Amino acid sequence: MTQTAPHAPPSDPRQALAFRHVSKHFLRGDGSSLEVLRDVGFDVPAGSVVSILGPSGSGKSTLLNMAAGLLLPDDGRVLVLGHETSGTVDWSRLGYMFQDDRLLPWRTAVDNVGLALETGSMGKRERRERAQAQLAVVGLGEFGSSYPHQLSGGMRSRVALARSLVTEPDILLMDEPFSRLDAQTRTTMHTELLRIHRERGMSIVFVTHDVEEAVILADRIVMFSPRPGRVHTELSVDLAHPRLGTPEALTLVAELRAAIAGMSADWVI
Amino acid sequence: MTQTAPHAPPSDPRQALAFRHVSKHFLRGDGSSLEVLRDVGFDVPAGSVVSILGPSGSGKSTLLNMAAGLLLPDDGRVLVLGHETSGTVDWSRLGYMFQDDRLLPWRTAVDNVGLALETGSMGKRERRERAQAQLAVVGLGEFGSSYPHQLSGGMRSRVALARSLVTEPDILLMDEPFSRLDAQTRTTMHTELLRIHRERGMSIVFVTHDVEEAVILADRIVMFSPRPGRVHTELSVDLAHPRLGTPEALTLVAELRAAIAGMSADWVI
Amino acid sequence: MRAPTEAPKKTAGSASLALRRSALLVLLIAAWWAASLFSPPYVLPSPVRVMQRLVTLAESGDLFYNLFTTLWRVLAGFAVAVAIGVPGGILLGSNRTLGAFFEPVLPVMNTVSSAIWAIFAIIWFGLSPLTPIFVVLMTALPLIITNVWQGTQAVNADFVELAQTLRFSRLKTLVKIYVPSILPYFFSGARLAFGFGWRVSLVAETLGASSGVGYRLRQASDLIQTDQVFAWTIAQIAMMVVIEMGLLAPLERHLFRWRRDVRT
Amino acid sequence: MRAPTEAPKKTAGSASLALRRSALLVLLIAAWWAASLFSPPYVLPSPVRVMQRLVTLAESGDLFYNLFTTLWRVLAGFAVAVAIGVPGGILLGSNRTLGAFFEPVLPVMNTVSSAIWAIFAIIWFGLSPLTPIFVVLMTALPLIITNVWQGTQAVNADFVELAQTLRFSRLKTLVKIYVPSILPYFFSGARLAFGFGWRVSLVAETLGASSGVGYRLRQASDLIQTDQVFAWTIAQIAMMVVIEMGLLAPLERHLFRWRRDVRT
Amino acid sequence: QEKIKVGYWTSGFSVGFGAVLEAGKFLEAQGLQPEYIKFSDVNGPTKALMTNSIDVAFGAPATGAFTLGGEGAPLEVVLVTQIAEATFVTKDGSPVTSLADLKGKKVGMSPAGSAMYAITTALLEKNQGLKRTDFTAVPGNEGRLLQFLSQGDIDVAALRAVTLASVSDIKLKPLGNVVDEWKAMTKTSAPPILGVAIVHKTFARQSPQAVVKYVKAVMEATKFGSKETDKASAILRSSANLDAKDATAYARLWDQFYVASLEPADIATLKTMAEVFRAAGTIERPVPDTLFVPTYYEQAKK
Ligand SMILES: Nc1ncnc2c1ncn2[C@@H]1O[C@H](COP(=O)(O)OP(=O)(O)OP(=O)(O)O)[C@@H](O)[C@H]1O
Ligand SMILES: Nc1ncnc2c1ncn2[C@@H]1O[C@H](COP(=O)(O)OP(=O)(O)OP(=O)(O)O)[C@@H](O)[C@H]1O
Ligand SMILES: [Mg+2]
Ligand SMILES: [Mg+2]
Repeated sequence: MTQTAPHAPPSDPRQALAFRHVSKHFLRGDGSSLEVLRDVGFDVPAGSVVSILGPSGSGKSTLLNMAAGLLLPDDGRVLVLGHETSGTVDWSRLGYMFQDDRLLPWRTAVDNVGLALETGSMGKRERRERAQAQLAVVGLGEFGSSYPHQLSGGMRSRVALARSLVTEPDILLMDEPFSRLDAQTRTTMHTELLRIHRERGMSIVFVTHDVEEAVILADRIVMFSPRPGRVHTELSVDLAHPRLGTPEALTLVAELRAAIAGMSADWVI
Repeated sequence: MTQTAPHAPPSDPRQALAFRHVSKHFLRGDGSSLEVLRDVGFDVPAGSVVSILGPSGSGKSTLLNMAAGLLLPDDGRVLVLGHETSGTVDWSRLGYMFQDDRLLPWRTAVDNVGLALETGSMGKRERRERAQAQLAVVGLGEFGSSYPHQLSGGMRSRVALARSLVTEPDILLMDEPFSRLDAQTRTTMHTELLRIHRERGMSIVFVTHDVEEAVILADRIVMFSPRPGRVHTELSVDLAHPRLGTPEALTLVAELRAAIAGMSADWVI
Repeated sequence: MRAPTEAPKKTAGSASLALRRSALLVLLIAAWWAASLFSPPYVLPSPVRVMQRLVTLAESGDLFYNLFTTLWRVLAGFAVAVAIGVPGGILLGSNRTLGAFFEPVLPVMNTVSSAIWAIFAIIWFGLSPLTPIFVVLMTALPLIITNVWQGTQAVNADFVELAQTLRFSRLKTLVKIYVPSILPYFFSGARLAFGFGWRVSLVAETLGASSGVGYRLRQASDLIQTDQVFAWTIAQIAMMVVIEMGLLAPLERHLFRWRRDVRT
Repeated sequence: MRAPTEAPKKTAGSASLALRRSALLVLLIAAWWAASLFSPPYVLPSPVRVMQRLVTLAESGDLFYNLFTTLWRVLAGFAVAVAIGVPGGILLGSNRTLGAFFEPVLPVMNTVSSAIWAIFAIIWFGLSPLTPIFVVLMTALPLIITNVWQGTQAVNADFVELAQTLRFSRLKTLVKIYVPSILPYFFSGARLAFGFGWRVSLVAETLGASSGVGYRLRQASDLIQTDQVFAWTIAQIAMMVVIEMGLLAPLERHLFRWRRDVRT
Repeated sequence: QEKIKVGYWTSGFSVGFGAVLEAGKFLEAQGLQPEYIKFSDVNGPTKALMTNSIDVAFGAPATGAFTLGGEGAPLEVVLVTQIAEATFVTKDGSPVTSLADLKGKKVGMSPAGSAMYAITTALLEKNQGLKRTDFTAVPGNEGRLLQFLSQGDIDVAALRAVTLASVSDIKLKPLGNVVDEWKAMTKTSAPPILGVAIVHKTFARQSPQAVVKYVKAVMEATKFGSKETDKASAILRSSANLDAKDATAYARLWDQFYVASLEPADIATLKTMAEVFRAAGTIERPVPDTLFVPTYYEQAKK
């Protein structure tokens, strides 16, 4: 474990997010301690798309929770735009799509999306319009007035996606955003996300289990080892978009799959 | 729509499940009617593994809910072991893994698994032991005493998987059972599921978005068209296990992917 | 062919419901009437006699004047209790330090009988209309606080986290997450608070008030005018049923329309 | 370096809590004492005088005899109310037809003042110990039914479906899904029912009983023996706080240990 | 015109008198400008006086006045207004034939602690030799006691004359009368006292003349009630919310429970009662003689 200098200056603000020697323990149900993250460190340069790959339970969601300021590391530092999350951070520029959808059951789809806009002073009508437009982007234009229990699993996660996009955040944290979508819908969503990224240039961190998805979307891929989560491999993807189906992308996917399979010796589930 | 004979005899009991001209409507949030399933028909032969592929919102979960007796079709018949679900069915032989995990938040992981055994007269200690053993099978042996909120997303879906397996059902309905798992864990789960299937010979219906998964596991693949869900393609997979990485399997996956991409003209999300 | 499972079958159902309810009512009145034949009128007056008394009271204007006087007092106390109890309960439930600190205060408030509050009220407010209002307040408050507090503790932590990531202020989190979540708790609390508030306002009206249902009931009871006691009781009950069926139940149905039905 | 966020900081926290509570208590007593200096003893007796009275009552055995007499009556009525109210509330909440039918009955029960129940109790049970028990029952019952009913309606339909696919019997679904879900509702109901039950048992004890706290309180109040009124009130409150802190709060902490903390 | 805040209990033994006083405008006739504050708790007026919320009260239970007097509260008893009357009755055909038979029986009476309870138990002990433990005292208000009697829950009840007059469907047998027994016990002709008129000292200091006028008005109203039975009955019907039958009965029995005097004999009775109460533990402190102030009565009598 490293000691951080007591008066460390705010680090490079060109990094949208930075994890420095992050460690985290939890208590298990029986009271024993569980080491979840060990000395994790990597950067998310501003405007880049970083994908996190890693086995179930390796602390990926925990890491995103830290970036969102919901958890503090036991040890190490988490920096958002150069400021430590325990200090003053301009959180308003951050959007978080949780692993579960967290739709409020008492609000319709459009009102669930609109919820994210209720922080500011935007008028009710404009909120509704924007939420409705965002719903249309994720292909749910006709389901604005449905309650969550009237939607299918994939539809619910798209509502959550819309909610995280509607605020136009500068940093977008996404925890397995497309895992409940079929291939076709997923491809459409990828295209939409890349379009929005081109337009707005926000930084994106997303957790996925789909190597292909990581290759198609990410500028950089961080691979975690099993619990306690550590950075196992970090690589850049310097391919031109669109990558879907290109030979380079296919090769990279195959390489990564092989790498993961190779890791399986130390893969403990 | 077809008229079913008023006194139709129980159909072929060699079919674990049979869907005959099934249609279903729901009311949307704004009160308008939504056609979800239109004249769906296919069989699940006893002992076979059938995979359902289909776009988000095409009624796959609705279909499983009907098979589990939670919903009745508007029109058509759903037969479990030859008996209509609206009549007398031996439900005790059926296990259902929902799309969401539905873990009771007030029970630990092991007690959530044990819940499924509380229907019968099994003693408390034996229930616990079986539940614990089943948890170990899904790789969560150490997390028996954790509450659901102390588990990661992938771990929660594995607890739900264990709950659906622990009763040793004859018919197993699984709604995207592995979508929240990483590639490695998923492969392990596939192997386990195939082993159990070899041992017990139960019939399995599972919904997935992962074409590769369908090819690796299924004897038969049913592809749905977008809402209103209809059977678009039905095909048998006559490859020997294990299929992971075999050239035949890879070819089939590629073919299916192409087929889905080709369908995209009428794919409405 | 079956109708869509979700289609409303309301009209048929509610007609038969009304029928069954009227049947119950008729049955009850018949039982009462039969019982009254075997009891002296100062123990159990006959329904006819009570009806006559009710008509007399209505004609003299006494009935509505006293009912509304009491209703007004109850509503005033109830409103203050809601205004204090809802934010208070949420605060106690969402702030662990405060909650732990005030934990033992609630049973105290719960125990202190309304008669004692009435005495305090007289000392503090003298013989002003504040006295019965205060007594209603002190009865309704623990009901609302207890339920809201408990409801707040049952709020889904996931949703609170969501609000945090949306950078909601505390107030906004309360309004958008806590309030909708505790609504069912609030409803039982409010329903109880209103009922109990009504009851204690009757007690409070025996102190310093010279109008209101409580005052008249006590008087009738002390004078062994059993038919008047019954008449006032029935008038009250009718009013409560009207409030429940005409206001609370429809309001609840509207507010909880998002709920998925459990079919059993 | 920070300690693991989940580590319990109980010992330090609860010590300072006890300290703060004692501080509050001392403050309250000081305020009372100060106020008593400016009021005649028959309006506000000093804490010392009330303490002396409490000691006298305890020495004569009166204190515990009457406290336990009342406690026993309340517990009996409360137990019956739970035995009827919990299954009743669940039934009404989970069966839509029954629920709709009985919807208007509850506000009626809520409105009928305990004094009226007392009259009925006396007619039915005469001078038996059943009379105060019945009055407590009729007060506690609507509290428990209302809360349990509301709680039942808030049960997650997903879990009920899960129980259906596991082929649970109705009873099993009630026990394994409904009961744990309505537990927080039940707790506020039970807490209130106990408090209010206590209060009305005091009222009931002024009718036909010749022991119990209510009887003694009424007597003291009729004679304007303010110090006795205070002494009995304080004894009651102390008992309630002991029950709350010694029984209910720990029980709740145990039953709801599965809850995820919301950090605010 | 002087303002005066008058409190009374609009029920039980003071409702009839209050109605007559109010409707007959007796205070106005004395040149006072009254504001009536009504209580439906018997001790309501006393408690209100205690906090100086009202100036004067009538029909206040003597016991409460004694307790407060013992505590040194600034109150003055200026008139005796109600007689503690009650008749012991049993159901016709009961084996109980006289008060001496009460041994081991259930006797319904006012709750322990009340003035009536202290008086009746004292009487039973002194005149019949019945100790407190020789019978079971069952507390309850009059309606309840009547019901217990008809249900057979109790053997004997001490009931007021008005209550007895309103009962038609159960046959009751009188066993003895509290007023007579009291007179026999004290060997005087003064009846026991239930209610008194009290004033707050502050008010009495400020305007002693108003107190005199108040006492005078109460005396006048008492006289009116006993003489003009029909008019009183009409007032009771219209203002006190009584049935025609009850109102007539009430008015006819007026003299049996309403008085207005503070003669030396009355003061002596009050003092005797205070001693009886203290012996019974009903009150704890000695009652100072200064609590009883007959000067206003003396002036009003003139
Ligand atoms: N609040 C908590 N209390 C105790 N343990 C926790 C808590 N949250 C997470 N954990 C544990 O931390 C570990 C990592 O959890 P996390 O949710 O970060 O995993 P993950 O990498 O997101 O996995 P998945 O891919 O399955 O979602 C898990 O073993 C989990 O049991
Ligand atoms: N209870 C309901 N009320 C109204 N509409 C419903 C209800 N349940 C499902 N639907 C609708 O039915 C359609 C099909 O839902 P279903 O859950 O079966 O889809 P699915 O194929 O499982 O999709 P996914 O892959 O996203 O889970 C959706 O459009 C959904 O909105
Ligand atoms: Mg996760
Ligand atoms: Mg689905």
